Amino acid sequence: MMTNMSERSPSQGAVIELKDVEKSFGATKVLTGVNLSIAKGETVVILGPSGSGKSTLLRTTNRLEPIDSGEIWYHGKPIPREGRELAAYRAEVGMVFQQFNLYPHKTAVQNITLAPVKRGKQKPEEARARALRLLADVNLSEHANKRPGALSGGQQQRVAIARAMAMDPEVILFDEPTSALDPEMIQEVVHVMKRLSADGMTMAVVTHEIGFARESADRIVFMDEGRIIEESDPESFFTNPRTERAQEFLGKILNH
Amino acid sequence: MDDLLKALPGLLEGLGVTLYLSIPAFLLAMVLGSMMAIFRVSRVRSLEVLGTLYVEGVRNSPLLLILLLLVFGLPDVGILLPLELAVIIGLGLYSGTFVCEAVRSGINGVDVGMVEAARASGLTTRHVISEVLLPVALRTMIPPLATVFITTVLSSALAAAVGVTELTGATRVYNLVAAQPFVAFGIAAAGYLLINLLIGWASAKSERLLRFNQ
Amino acid sequence: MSTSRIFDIAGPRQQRRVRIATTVSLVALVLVGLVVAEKLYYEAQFVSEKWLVFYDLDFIRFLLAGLWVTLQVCAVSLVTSALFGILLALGRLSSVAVFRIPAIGVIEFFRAMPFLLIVFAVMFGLPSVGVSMPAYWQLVVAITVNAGAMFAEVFRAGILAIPRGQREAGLATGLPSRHVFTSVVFPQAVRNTTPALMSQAVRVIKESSLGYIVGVAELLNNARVVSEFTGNFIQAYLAAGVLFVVINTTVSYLGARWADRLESS
Amino acid sequence: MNYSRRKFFVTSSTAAAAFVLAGCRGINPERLGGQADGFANVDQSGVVAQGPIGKNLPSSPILDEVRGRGFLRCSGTDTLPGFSQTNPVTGKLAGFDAGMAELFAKYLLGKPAVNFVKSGADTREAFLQNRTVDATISTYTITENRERIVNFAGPYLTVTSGVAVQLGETGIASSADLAGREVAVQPGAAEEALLREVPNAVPVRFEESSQCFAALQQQRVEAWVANTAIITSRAGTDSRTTVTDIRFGESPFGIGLPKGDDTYKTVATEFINTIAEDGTWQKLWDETAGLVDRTTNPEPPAIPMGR
Repeated sequence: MMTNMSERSPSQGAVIELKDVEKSFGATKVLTGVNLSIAKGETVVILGPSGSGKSTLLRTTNRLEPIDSGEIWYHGKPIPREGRELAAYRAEVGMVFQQFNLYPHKTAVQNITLAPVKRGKQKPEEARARALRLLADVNLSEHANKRPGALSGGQQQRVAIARAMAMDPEVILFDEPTSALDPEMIQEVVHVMKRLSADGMTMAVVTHEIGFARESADRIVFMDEGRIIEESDPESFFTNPRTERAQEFLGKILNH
Repeated sequence: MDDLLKALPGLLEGLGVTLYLSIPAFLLAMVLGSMMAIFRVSRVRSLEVLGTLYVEGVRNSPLLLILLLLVFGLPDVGILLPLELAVIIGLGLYSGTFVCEAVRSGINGVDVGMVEAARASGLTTRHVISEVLLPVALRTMIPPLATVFITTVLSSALAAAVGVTELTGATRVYNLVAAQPFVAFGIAAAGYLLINLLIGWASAKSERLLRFNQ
Repeated sequence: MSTSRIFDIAGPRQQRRVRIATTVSLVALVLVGLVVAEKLYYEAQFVSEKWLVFYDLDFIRFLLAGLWVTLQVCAVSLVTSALFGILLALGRLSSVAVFRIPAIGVIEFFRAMPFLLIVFAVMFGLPSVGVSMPAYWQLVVAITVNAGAMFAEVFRAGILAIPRGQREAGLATGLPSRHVFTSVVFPQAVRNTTPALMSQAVRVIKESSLGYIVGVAELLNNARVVSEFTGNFIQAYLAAGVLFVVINTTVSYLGARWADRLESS
Repeated sequence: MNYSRRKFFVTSSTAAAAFVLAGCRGINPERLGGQADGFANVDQSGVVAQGPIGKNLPSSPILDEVRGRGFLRCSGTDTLPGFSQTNPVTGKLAGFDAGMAELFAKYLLGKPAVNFVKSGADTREAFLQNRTVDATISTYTITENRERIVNFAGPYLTVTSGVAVQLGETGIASSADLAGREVAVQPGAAEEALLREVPNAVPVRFEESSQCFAALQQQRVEAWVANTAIITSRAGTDSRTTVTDIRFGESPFGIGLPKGDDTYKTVATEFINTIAEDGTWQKLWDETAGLVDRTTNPEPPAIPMGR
């Protein structure tokens, strides 16, 4: 169990590290004493029943939700709380959402180039060329100039992944990237994620895609009621879960 | 036919005055309403309260009362505005509350997830607002703002009650002289319908031009 | 609530900035208030007899009598315009062109007319073609045609918002189509549209102020009588303004409460 | 930040300056006082209580209808000081025209039962023509055009129009000087009188005499034309305006009656002559319009029978 970890100092090589993170929405406690560290190149899959705090965990990592107490470190330093520093941090931590959240008034390419250009990281032509390469990587070259409204869910999510990649992030956070997709589109997205993982991208993924977790995860983190209650490699987690809650959860998910 | 010809010059002049009042009033309302909407989402408590007081106070008062205060009340504290200007300011103040609500609900109606995605991608607040929030919100604001414009034109009729002879006032004057209610009110109705249709058409057109899915 | 999700939660620097902006704007507001007060003082608007409409019982009673008439006009007009609005809405939703087309015409026409023009038409137009009525009814008729057209659109939206399934479920249980409408669709539509109707009520209350022009002894009219009598425009109209704002914010508040209750139930 | 600080500085120094100035100027004494005192004394009820009751009145369609109904429907205005103004303290209509209406009702019915209907200049004829009212007593000028569509009894009072201007105005010495100038008027008798006298004056119409007066005070217009009683009541007591000596356009006010019932008109004429002869008319003037306009002393009317 994850007790008595609070005295631990920033681990060597950890990209992101959460320490004793607590978070409540009103009277509801959503994160309790969460400790987690993600190493460079690692793919961490976070599993757990709905309402267990997985999404909130990701969102606090990007400071879309501020935390009540505890600390979040990025490369051994606390993450910034506001302003340009926060924006700069977020540029290094990509995020992909369940609802894709593309900008409806911009084309696929413009969605991808907006942040790099506005952050002054890339020149417009340069950004566009790179965006086209990224779109080719996710098999969407012919849709480059379409707006999100003209794309299917699977295509939108792949654009969203390309958008996250455009900033050359250190880490990408995936918040249930396939939950809003029709079944036939899930694989095209999972395929892209698997490739990213294989290429050595550091990833934290909240998902119910057991196939992806088995094949690509370096580590499984299991959450329940706002706590991390189990942390192990995929092989042992799926064949031999230690906690009752995890067994229950896997029973439900695998029989389904 | 003869009646019509006699009625037209005065009524057309009235129509001109109606536009002369309502167009600047709408522009003023846009500026004032947007400013107050920003106040109301600014998180600066005192400005929020100011915005709320403005909207609740002005929106809940009859426009006629506001015009009476501006036209006949203000001079009592030493501020004398030309009649038309006082009406334009009153109309702008009044319509500004509706602009404020349209802008506010336009902003609040923006998909939160999209704004979060923009923030998460490393854009600064300024760019989130200028590149994502406003462009999307503005599109949803076009129809309600067009409605506010139409309301402004219709409300400008109350200028007739404080001494400015615009279209409605001209209609009354003509009917007083000629006692031809069908001619007088018919022409006025046609004038207002025309303005309505024009604004509605412009709104639909611009909305179509800015539609997302093409 | 939603605005706080649009922008980042303020960090300490942002919070400090907000505090400074609050202080600066408060000081600015207070100073503006003082300048206004100075102006009023210089123009001798603070002399107590100018404000007697705020404290002299006779004047207060006279204004409250006006308020009472305002409320009466509104109550009557709300009923008549609701009836007229339902009629128009049903006409517009009807599949029979003979009902639908005139209803659309009437709704769109009156929505496009300034309220004062309607008042003038009822006041000056109708009498010269032989139709005249007491001022009270002139006002009610003008409000009814104007607000009725607005109500019609509210009702129509309310009826269209009822999920198809509701109607189909009603028909499936064997109710005749007419009964499905009266006992399934219509009650829900009324319930759903109540908040929108409350904001229309505010509109009606404001429109009733044109009793000033028609000569109905409602609130604004009585404020005018007071201002004529005393020569104090600002104070008389401010007093009426306060009463209008109190009444209208109360109605809006009740409407919002109702909407919340509908949402949570 | 920088901007806010500068704004703060500018605002605060403006306010401070304003206070220093205020200290030097003190209260502007000219703005003190109201007109309420003068208007509050206008009350015709004493006169009406002693008013005459018509004897042996004949029968006619309208007279029978009024008797059957038990009250007189009479149109007028409610904001004309001295003539017909609602007193917010008592809630009652007070003034010369209001008193005339009550006296007329008492003459016809034995009691001053009047149902007041507000009408504007635009609607007076219509109200009489379609019988919304039985009579109009509302500074209603008798003109030939109107006599074609309504009956008039009277004149019961003849006034002249006066001109009020801002204090110090020297360019307006005769009515001809109003040509091309913006002149505040109320639609109706005053506007008609002005345009008869000076066809190319520019009328700026306001609903109320107080608004005309305010427009003059506030220099929105260069002059205000209305009957002398009204002009004097407001502009005569104000320190920023003055009533000129210009008089023009006799306006004979009559009781407007529906066309077609000449017996009714005869009774109304007899009524006017009766109150003129028994002194009621003079008392009514003294208790109402005479209180707000002490400069005019109109003669009681004597209407030749058959007019």
